[in-house]
Amino acid sequence: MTGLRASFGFRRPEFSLELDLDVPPGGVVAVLGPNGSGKSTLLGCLAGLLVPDTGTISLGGRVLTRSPRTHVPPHSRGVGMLSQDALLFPHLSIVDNVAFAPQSRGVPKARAREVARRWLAEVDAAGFGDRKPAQLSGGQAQRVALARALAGEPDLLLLDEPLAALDVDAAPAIRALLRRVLRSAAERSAVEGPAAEGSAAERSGRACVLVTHDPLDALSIADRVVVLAGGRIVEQGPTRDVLAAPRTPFTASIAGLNLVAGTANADGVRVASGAELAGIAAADVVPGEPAVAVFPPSAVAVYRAGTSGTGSPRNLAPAVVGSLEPHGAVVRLRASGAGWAEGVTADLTAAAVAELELQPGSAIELSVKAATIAVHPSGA
Amino acid sequence: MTGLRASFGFRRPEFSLELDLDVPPGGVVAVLGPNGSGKSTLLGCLAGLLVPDTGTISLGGRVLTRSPRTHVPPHSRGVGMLSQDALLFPHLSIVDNVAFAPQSRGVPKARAREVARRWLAEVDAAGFGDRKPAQLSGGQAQRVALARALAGEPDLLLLDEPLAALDVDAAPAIRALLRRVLRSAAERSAVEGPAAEGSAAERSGRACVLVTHDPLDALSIADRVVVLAGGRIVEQGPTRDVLAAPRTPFTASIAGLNLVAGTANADGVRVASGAELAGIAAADVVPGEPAVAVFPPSAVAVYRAGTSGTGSPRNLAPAVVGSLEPHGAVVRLRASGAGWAEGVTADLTAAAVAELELQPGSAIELSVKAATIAVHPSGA
Amino acid sequence: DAEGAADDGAGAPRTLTVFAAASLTESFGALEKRFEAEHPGVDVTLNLGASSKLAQQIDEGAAADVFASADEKNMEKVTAAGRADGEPAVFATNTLTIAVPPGNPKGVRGFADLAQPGLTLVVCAPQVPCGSAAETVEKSAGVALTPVSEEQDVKGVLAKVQAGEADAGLVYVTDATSAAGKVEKIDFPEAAGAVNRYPIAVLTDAPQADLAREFTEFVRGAAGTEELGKVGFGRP
Amino acid sequence: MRANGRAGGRSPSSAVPWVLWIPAGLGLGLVVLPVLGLLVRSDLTRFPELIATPASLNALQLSLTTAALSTLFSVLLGVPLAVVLARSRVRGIRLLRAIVLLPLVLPPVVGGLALLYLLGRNGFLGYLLDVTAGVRVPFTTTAVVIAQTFVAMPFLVVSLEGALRGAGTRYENVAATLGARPWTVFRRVTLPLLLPALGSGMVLSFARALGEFGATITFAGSLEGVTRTLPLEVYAQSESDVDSAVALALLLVLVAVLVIVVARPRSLEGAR
Amino acid sequence: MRANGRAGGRSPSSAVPWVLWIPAGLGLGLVVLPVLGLLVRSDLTRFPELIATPASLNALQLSLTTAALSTLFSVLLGVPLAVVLARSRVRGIRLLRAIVLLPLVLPPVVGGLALLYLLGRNGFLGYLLDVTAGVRVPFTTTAVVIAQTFVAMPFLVVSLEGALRGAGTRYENVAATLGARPWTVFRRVTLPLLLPALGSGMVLSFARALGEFGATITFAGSLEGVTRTLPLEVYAQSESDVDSAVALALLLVLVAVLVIVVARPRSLEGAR
Ligand SMILES: Nc1ncnc2c1ncn2[C@@H]1O[C@H](COP(=O)(O)OP(=O)(O)OP(=O)(O)O)[C@@H](O)[C@H]1O
Ligand SMILES: Nc1ncnc2c1ncn2[C@@H]1O[C@H](COP(=O)(O)OP(=O)(O)OP(=O)(O)O)[C@@H](O)[C@H]1O
Ligand SMILES: [Mg+2]
Ligand SMILES: [Mg+2]
Repeated sequence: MTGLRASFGFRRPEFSLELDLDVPPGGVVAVLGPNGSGKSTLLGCLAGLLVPDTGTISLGGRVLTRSPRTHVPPHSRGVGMLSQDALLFPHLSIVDNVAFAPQSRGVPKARAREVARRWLAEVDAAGFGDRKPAQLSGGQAQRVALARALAGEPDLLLLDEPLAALDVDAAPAIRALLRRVLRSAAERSAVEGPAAEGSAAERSGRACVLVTHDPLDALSIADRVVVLAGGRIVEQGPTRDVLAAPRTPFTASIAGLNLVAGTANADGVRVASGAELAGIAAADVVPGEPAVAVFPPSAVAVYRAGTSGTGSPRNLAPAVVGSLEPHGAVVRLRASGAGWAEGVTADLTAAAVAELELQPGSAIELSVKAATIAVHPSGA
Repeated sequence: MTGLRASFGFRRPEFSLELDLDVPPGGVVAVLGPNGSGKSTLLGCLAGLLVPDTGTISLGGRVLTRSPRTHVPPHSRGVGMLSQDALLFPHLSIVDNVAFAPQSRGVPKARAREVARRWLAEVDAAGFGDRKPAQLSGGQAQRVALARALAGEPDLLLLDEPLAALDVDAAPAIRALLRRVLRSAAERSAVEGPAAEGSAAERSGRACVLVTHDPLDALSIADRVVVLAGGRIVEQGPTRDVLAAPRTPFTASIAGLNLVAGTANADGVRVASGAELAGIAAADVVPGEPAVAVFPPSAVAVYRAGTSGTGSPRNLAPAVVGSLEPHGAVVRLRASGAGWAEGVTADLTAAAVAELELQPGSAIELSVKAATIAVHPSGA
Repeated sequence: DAEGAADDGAGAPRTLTVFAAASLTESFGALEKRFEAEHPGVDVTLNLGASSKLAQQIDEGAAADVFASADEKNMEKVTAAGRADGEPAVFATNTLTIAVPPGNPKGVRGFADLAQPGLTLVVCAPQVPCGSAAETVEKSAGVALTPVSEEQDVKGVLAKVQAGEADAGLVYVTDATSAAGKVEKIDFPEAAGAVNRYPIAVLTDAPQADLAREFTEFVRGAAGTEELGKVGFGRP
Repeated sequence: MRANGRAGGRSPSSAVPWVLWIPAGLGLGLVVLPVLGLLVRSDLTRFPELIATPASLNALQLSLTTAALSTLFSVLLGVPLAVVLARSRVRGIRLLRAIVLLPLVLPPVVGGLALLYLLGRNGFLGYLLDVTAGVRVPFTTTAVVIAQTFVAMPFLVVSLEGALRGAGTRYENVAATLGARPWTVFRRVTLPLLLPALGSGMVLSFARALGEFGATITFAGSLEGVTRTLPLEVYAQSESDVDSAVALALLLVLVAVLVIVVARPRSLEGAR
Repeated sequence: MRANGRAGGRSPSSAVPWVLWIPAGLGLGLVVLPVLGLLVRSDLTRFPELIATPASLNALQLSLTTAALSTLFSVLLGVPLAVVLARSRVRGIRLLRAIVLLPLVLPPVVGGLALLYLLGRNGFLGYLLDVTAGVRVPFTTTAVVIAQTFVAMPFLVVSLEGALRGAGTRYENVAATLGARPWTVFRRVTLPLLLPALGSGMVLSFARALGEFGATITFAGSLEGVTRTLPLEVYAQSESDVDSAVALALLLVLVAVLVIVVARPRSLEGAR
């Protein structure tokens, strides 16, 4: 088995998608990207609902699409998809919705219903089996749709924001379920120990492409991350690496980190305006080449303008408070200013905000210790 | 103006909703609650799409519903709603979708389109004006639907998970927009200073009920929080108070805090199994009455079983690693065990997890300093 | 009332409305043209349909001038309702004939042959004139017919013979004449026992009573004889 | 759909703009008043006697049987045809769509003639049937069913096709990604979602078949108990006795409405 | 809906199960073969001469005008009626729904009779009109339009009602929460979303009106240039010459299909 290999182009009047994507059997790739970056379009092409204009898609060595001639229809691809809308069949009961996939594979009705009830129990929707989809709440419908997609036990599972409408209690449970179902047996045993039990399908090593806006999903379910922007892959790699050392502002804001792009110099990064930001350069940084400086909001100290003194932090910049937003236990301040200070975020305690009497518009100074700044070569 | 006063009951065969809810003019109430707790049903009743079986709903002193006779139809309630599905009119262009509400109020077409384009720009969807809804991505459609609901400039705005499908860059921007639009002029000027500019409608002090699963939305947009469970209000109050001192496990898990329920005693809380958890009791805790102990995951230290020693932390309990999940920069460990340790979460660094060689199933000991534990009287 | 109101002498167009049985379509069409040629400024409008329907329409107050019926029964309905001005006059007769497909595949020679087994026969329903005539002949000739279809009108019978679907059909001479070349006509003596008579009458409410009388005379006169004779009608 | 009828417990009566009641009332009047007029004019006391003749009852029974059969055939042939026309992307499908409209517009008598030319003894299909199987179609009850199907099926096809286009293909796409073959998709998704439209379409084609006159008499003839359906009987009666014709017609209407109202399953009402 | 036609650039040809092609082909054959047979049997070279008579052209023009008018009236009265029937929760609406089916089943001749009984000089509405306004309806072009509307409107109503029930009310609810009054909702949401079904319904009622014979000849008579529409002309022609009747019928069919295919706006195709 070679898993999924996709390399294709798909064009719309104002949008084009062009990418190379490999997912090994048992691998889970998270696709991140801003709204409209082409994530759903990608899934549509993989599922066979859209026909790429160029390129090839193959799964387990079998060619699914080779433009312009070969196009295996969706139902014989072995690809299952959970789309962004739940789209439960309105005329079937919940249990029959979920039993639809096994029945389509030829499982007899009674047996398929059994399977369906098991999946419903997995997503904590066992109680709704006999209702019609119109009688469910948004989150309940979402869970049922996920159960339906999983019950298909496809070789390649495509999930488009499976956790978007779920409540905070349900989300971790579903996340755990996905992890259990998706991770290959080999990998799972290392994490969960020999106690882990799973059906044959769970051990089959199916590949999965997971679209999400939540870095937590990516971190906890996926092995690899692909970041799309404008229909192109702008970043990819093992999940932790990408989120720890993001090279695009989008990935950085997903990971909650600050990211300042510029040109590498001996000491760190020089941004377009000429300002410099000192940091610790990674081994592969070449002075003169594009590079990014990455640092967490918690590493950014804030002073009222003119009160920063001269201490150990080497990076200092004047700025203005742009916005203040509660962020968990802390308050996240977004600065606007010149040079590298533009758009930098800092996490402060509420007490600090009160003490410094910070308000949007307040003049401040940002200070970041160079030791907390990592400099990476930048992709673009 | 008296804002929204609602006190009604709505029954379905297997579900009933029964609540009292007041929202002052300019007030924003966040409604939290598990899937299926009745949040959308509540909005439906307020919007006039569902007819309560008992009770009264009034807005600005005007009776909207007094069961069983009075029922002001949705279109003359002055209530606008963004439902969980975007439901953009498929036959209208994006700009006409947004212009629909002003046009319904009698604004001439050209002017309504202008208004629409302004709102589209606000939600960063200005570029799509001439497309049809079928040509948008999920998140784009969601933003347009929000713009459409806002363009109606209703006296009472009902938003059902307005940010669910948005990407990480868009969400803070939209959150800021909502804050700007929703907060009353008085309150806003205190936060954003005199520089804040806003249209007449923005200053009008409209009331808003916001359904969300994200505590960040609640914290950053709402003044008050209402927590629904099974169709009843189980908790309510000013947002920060509720999230800082949650009294139900659901609210606690929203806020990311640990919550242990039991009976108050002199020193803290005694749980059902007899185990005790020492903490700092709030003034209104009565020994012998139900109480909850609340503490953040970061306050929980983890040791391999038998290695905890005897230091200052007074609360110690044996447990087993249930799950390990990356959670932002840290790893969140969920313990299973007896007494108060059951279900408690602890945030650890990845380094600590590696060093302690923690895996699901590893035997551990949890330790929590009593000083970090707050004890509140519990609602139920 | 706009219908035929003469405002300035002979030049003004006048409309004469004639309700005529459908079987008169061809002959009355020709008569219409000739009458119009002789009466400049007169427009004859034909309303063609089943006699029963026309009688009904007259009964419901249709503003017609002349009614030419294909049978006396329907004319009686009109006279009984007091809608006819004076006694109706019979202006044409019609008799039954046998129509067979070209070449007469079943070799039909007379009425009795219609009862032969294996012959597909089509007749009119007893409710319509050609059907009641057929019934009369059947009784008087003592032959029991077993048609596969009792059609609503002669055209139905003719269509099936023409299509070769029926081996024989009982139709009127006039119909067989107008379909000459597509069907063959086999006259039989028993037909004389059931002659169908076409009466014509001016109606009481006729907007153009004078013109109507002129038209009836025209139909009963030489022109009528000529045109009606062309398609096979007999004279009373 | 989940959001389709969010209405759970009680939902408010959907607001029909009151201005619409005016044209709606006029439309209803156009339909009801003539029928009322008919009732007023007819001598209701004579009804039983007029109706309970063997000829009428025969005709009624024949009409119901043949109309039911031709509705069945319309469904069996028309549903697939509608699906193909609405969903297939084969070249020339637009032309086919126009062709299906033909029998809608063809005067029924000419339609009957066309059938006669095709299936009659001298027609090319009829000749084949006669020679190979000894089957002759005209003047049989089969001919009635064929004639009725010919005129009624297009009503079903056109109304279904409209519904199919309006519904879009998203549920069908979902079913395909769940591994359902086209046939399964058709049977378990397309068809059930089409039920309300199928209900309307069946009513239309049943009604059209039941009222069919011209094509039937031209192609099948009119023989009591074999091919003389109720409309043919009504027509024949109207030659001699208008009152009994009207009585018969009202009987037809009554029976038809009963059949439609009673037999129409709830599932076809769209009240999901 | 957003997800309605996710297909953007190219989407694969929707999979029609191949088994469906068999009944679909049969259905198409049932429709096409008879018409082909008709074409084969008729002498095409004589067509122009047969058709280009003043009588035929008059009839054609009259047919197109009256059918267009009655389609218009069917829409004006039938759309509101369908909306009221599908959306209103007034008691007794089920009965009204059954009543609308009446003209569908009434043999057209009896329908014509009913109209005559109502609007004729002796009918209660006809008498009123005659006495108060001096208007006599029967035997006028107006009568043709009324007869055609009477038989054609129910087709529109039934097919629209099915579509309305299938579509549900969620977009209408959204519009209401945006402050749109019922009339605005109807005009800007209900109606546009109904367009594909309205397209089918209009085709059906136009076709039915164009082919209408029985009710017209009974109620309006058959006066050349005034009430003799093409089907009536076909009937009249068939008295003397079946061939020219067939030619005329084919003309009718051709014109109708052209009108329907050409005039049917894209917006009614459901290709949103
Ligand atoms: N049917 C369509 N026709 C034309 N353009 C479309 C269509 N569907 C989507 N688009 C456009 O294509 C681009 C990619 O859309 P896609 O749905 O793949 O985005 P996405 O990454 O899934 O976004 P989201 O996070 O909002 O769901 C967007 O710019 C969108 O506007
Ligand atoms: N139309 C309906 N008929 C019957 N029950 C319904 C209907 N709609 C919702 N329910 C049930 O009513 C309860 C409340 O549903 P509601 O949609 O208000 O939940 P919610 O709080 O909005 O949930 P979510 O967060 O999943 O959107 C649920 O248990 C749901 O299953
Ligand atoms: Mg998407
Ligand atoms: Mg909800």
